[in-house]
Amino acid sequence: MSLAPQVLPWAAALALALPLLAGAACFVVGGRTAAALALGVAVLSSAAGLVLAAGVADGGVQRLALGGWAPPLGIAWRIDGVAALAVALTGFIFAAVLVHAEKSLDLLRGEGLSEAFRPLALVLLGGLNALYMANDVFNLYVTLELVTLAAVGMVALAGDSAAALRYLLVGVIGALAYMLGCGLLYAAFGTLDLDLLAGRVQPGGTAGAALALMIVGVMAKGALFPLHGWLPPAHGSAVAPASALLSGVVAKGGFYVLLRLWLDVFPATGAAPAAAQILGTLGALAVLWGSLQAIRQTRLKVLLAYSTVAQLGYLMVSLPLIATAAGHASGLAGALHLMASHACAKAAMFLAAGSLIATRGHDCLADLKGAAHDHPMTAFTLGLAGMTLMGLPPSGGFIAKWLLLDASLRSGQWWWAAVILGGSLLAGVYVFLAVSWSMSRPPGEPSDSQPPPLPRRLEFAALALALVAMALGLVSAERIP
Amino acid sequence: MFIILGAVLFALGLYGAFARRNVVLKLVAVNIASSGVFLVVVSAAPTLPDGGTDPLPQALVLTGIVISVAVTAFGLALARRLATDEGRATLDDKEDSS
Amino acid sequence: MIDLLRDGLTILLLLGGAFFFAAGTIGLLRFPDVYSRLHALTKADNVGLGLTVLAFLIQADSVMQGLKLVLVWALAVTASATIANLFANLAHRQGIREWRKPDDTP
Amino acid sequence: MSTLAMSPLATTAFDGTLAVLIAWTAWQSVTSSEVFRAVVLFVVFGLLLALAWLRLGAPDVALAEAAVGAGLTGVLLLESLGHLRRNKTVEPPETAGRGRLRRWAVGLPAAVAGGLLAMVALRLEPRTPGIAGLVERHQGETGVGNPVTAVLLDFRSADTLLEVVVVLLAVIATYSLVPHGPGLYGPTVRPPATLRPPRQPVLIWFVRRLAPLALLVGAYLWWVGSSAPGGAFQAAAVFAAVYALLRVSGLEAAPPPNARPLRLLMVAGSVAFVCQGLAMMAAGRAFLDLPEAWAYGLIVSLEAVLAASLAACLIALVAGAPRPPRLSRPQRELP
Repeated sequence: MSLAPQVLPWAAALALALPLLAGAACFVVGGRTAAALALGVAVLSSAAGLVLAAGVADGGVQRLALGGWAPPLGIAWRIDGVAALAVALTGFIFAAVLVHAEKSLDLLRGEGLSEAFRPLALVLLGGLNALYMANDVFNLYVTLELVTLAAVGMVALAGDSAAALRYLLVGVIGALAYMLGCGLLYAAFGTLDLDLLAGRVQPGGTAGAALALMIVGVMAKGALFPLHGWLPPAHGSAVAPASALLSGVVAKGGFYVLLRLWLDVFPATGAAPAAAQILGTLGALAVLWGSLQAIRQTRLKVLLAYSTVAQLGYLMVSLPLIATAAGHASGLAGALHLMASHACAKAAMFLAAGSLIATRGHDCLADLKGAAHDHPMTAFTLGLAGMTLMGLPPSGGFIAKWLLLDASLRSGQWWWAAVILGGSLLAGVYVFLAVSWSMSRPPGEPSDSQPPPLPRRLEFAALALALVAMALGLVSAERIP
Repeated sequence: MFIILGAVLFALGLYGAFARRNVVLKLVAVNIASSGVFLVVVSAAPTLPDGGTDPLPQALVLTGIVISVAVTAFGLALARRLATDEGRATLDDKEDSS
Repeated sequence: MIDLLRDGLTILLLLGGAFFFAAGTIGLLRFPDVYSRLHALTKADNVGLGLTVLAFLIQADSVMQGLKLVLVWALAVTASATIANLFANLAHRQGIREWRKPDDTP
Repeated sequence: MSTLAMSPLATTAFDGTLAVLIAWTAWQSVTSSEVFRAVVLFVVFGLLLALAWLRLGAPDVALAEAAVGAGLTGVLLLESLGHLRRNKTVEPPETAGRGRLRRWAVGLPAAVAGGLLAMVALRLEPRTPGIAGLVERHQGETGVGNPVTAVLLDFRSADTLLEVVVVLLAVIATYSLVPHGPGLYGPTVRPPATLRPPRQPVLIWFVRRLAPLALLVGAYLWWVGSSAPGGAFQAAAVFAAVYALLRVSGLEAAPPPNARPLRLLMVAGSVAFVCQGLAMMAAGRAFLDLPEAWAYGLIVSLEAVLAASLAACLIALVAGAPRPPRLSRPQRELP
């Protein structure tokens, strides 16, 4: 199959433009029209991602000069396989979450909440798509700010202003560090374009300091250990569909930018091996600490939020593997696979939690008894997505961890393999905790209490995500250009 | 000279952002830190041969100023909401040690 | 010759302006109550500003530039008068009495 | 010009004094134990900083700093302080419970970070020149005389597009803070509180005369932005400042949050920007790629829409979040 040459630029531009325009429209009009529009745009955005992927498979990595000005004067987008699939997957997750949110938010608190959720979600989608395609460090800064502000707005929807404020402050300070790095890079090397920087950066204090600042900045934004403190309260207190987007997709944004810097600019500084070990160690601590905290939690959503901290740790553990020649290919594939499968699985679990909250009004683990009996499909979703978190075959998480293990053994760094295996064991414990409560029967059964009704579409939205997380176990990310 | 000033402002702002308890003051401190960053971004770039200032960092800083006012405005709206709901304008020590 | 004269005048006017600004600031710091401080601040500073603007006015290259300077002056003077009024009003409503020499009060 | 020129020594002395003053106001603002004082000092800090931008040869940034950084941020901060005061918020003194240990624990890393930054930035060796030469060479193709505007609205318009969306997003997020009763668009959501200050005849006289003049200045900033320092953002900040003045003098009510025309105006900037980009694609060019013959007209008209739309957004931000419907208490968060 071969695409007409104009199709790819249109798909890329629409992936940004449609969500932004629809977000603006949903700020002006509400009601059913807006709901349909939001859902339609999420689906279209996903389709645009597939078109981009087809284009990349066809003609290799594409660079689009925005405004017709090529870098270094202008800004370019770079659309590679990863960016294209990220656009496609993000659109799909947003679609599922929007289906869920339209019902669950209104069950929770009446009509107003879903109307406020829509514009925020759509602008967030546009920002994320721009983030995936951006190839300019400062353009990345602006998209990161857009994404952060939308994400903070979503946290605030639940009424927990303190958690939102903490997120906002950490995000702003991270952004400052990142922007400082951009300024230093431009002053020294005369460009902000990632491709050009890759060719121009030379080892030295300036490049090292600039990248250190930028990495600390994105670590704060992406809740990478030890700058993760804001995440559990924010994701734990947000309304469930918002948590699904934040934990599933937004949390990966920081690491995505880190990975771009890592792959393009970092090798030229000569500091990669040392930095890799430091970041990997932090990642290992995140895996341990996040998992242990998750096990201690008494509320389902907070448990899931801590699990996100741990799963983001695996991504950092992949860095020392990617930094070696032997482990590069499978380490990178493993990290990408983990991002994709965790995005779907965690979104599914938060939506499932949202379904339970919508009927029961709370998510205390101890009081979830009988949930599996009342809502078997939701409990099944939790279990299915949990398999990905644990890395059990044949889930997407299994392939990801397999690739990471492979990379650590190939590069002769067995200790990272130990971290990955240990983390999976701990993940097994907290997923078991989450699922087992719902499986256990409430005492004094069987009673004549009618299970509270749960709209079908809530259950299906979550299940669809969990199934995709599972299906990702059937494909391999190694062939993505 | 202005590079040093920028670094001083960055340090002061960072200090304030963590040491202050009142959210409004935290936001003031963050704004001071961003001013410092902006100063460094513009004055670290080499001067042009004709003695002028590179327009690109200026454009970046303009973008940064507008984004920072937007973020500050939303942060203040959150602070007002916090005050209305909970009657406080501070983040607890334990909570903000992120 | 004309240039020299003009520059000399500018320097004189600037020095005069600086004097009035300094006087206003000393008044702000040393006067005993809100009202007299406001008086020092607005009156002396407005004269200082007027002299400074005049100093620049005779250096102006074009009529437009001169007009802008006059506009700056007019805005600053009205704004400071308005603000002085606001402050004094507020102080008055809060019941702050004007300062009197200690021996004046019975 | 005249024979009076600043000697290098005088400039250094001036810059040094300015830098010390700026650092001092910042220090005072960060350490003052009184909230109001800290905020006022921050505004003074911003105005001094605008002078520093002029000294750095960045008049566009100076204007933005004065109008947006100091002016608008100051208005927002003071508005919020007023709100907190009216709500009788508990304000513990800023120094209470702060041990010396903690101050050092925060201060020392901050100082080290600043020191390292200064070291790196001062020793920075430019390896490759920036793009100023390229900007100069291609500026003619944009029809815009101000290089900063050319960068913002043509060469790097993708950044500016997203930046306009960020401002809109701040309004969307702020409006979504209203505790949701019968819908964000329901007629019962009340506008933000209107200030009812005691009537001040002198202030009102002044504001009535200043407002038209300030509107003129805003329009001038928009118009001049294409060839000299200025532009849509600075103009919008001036418009918003006019609104803030009308608000404190009790002449203007808060904008109704449900008014559809107002919301349309707020989104107009982002929508026009995106649509312009797409229209260029429809004409067979790249996204946001302006044709040379049209560039000037397109940029100036887009800036006009942006100025109006951003002004509406900033005004909404100054007024703050809408209030919940009467009688419905803010509902507590569910787990």
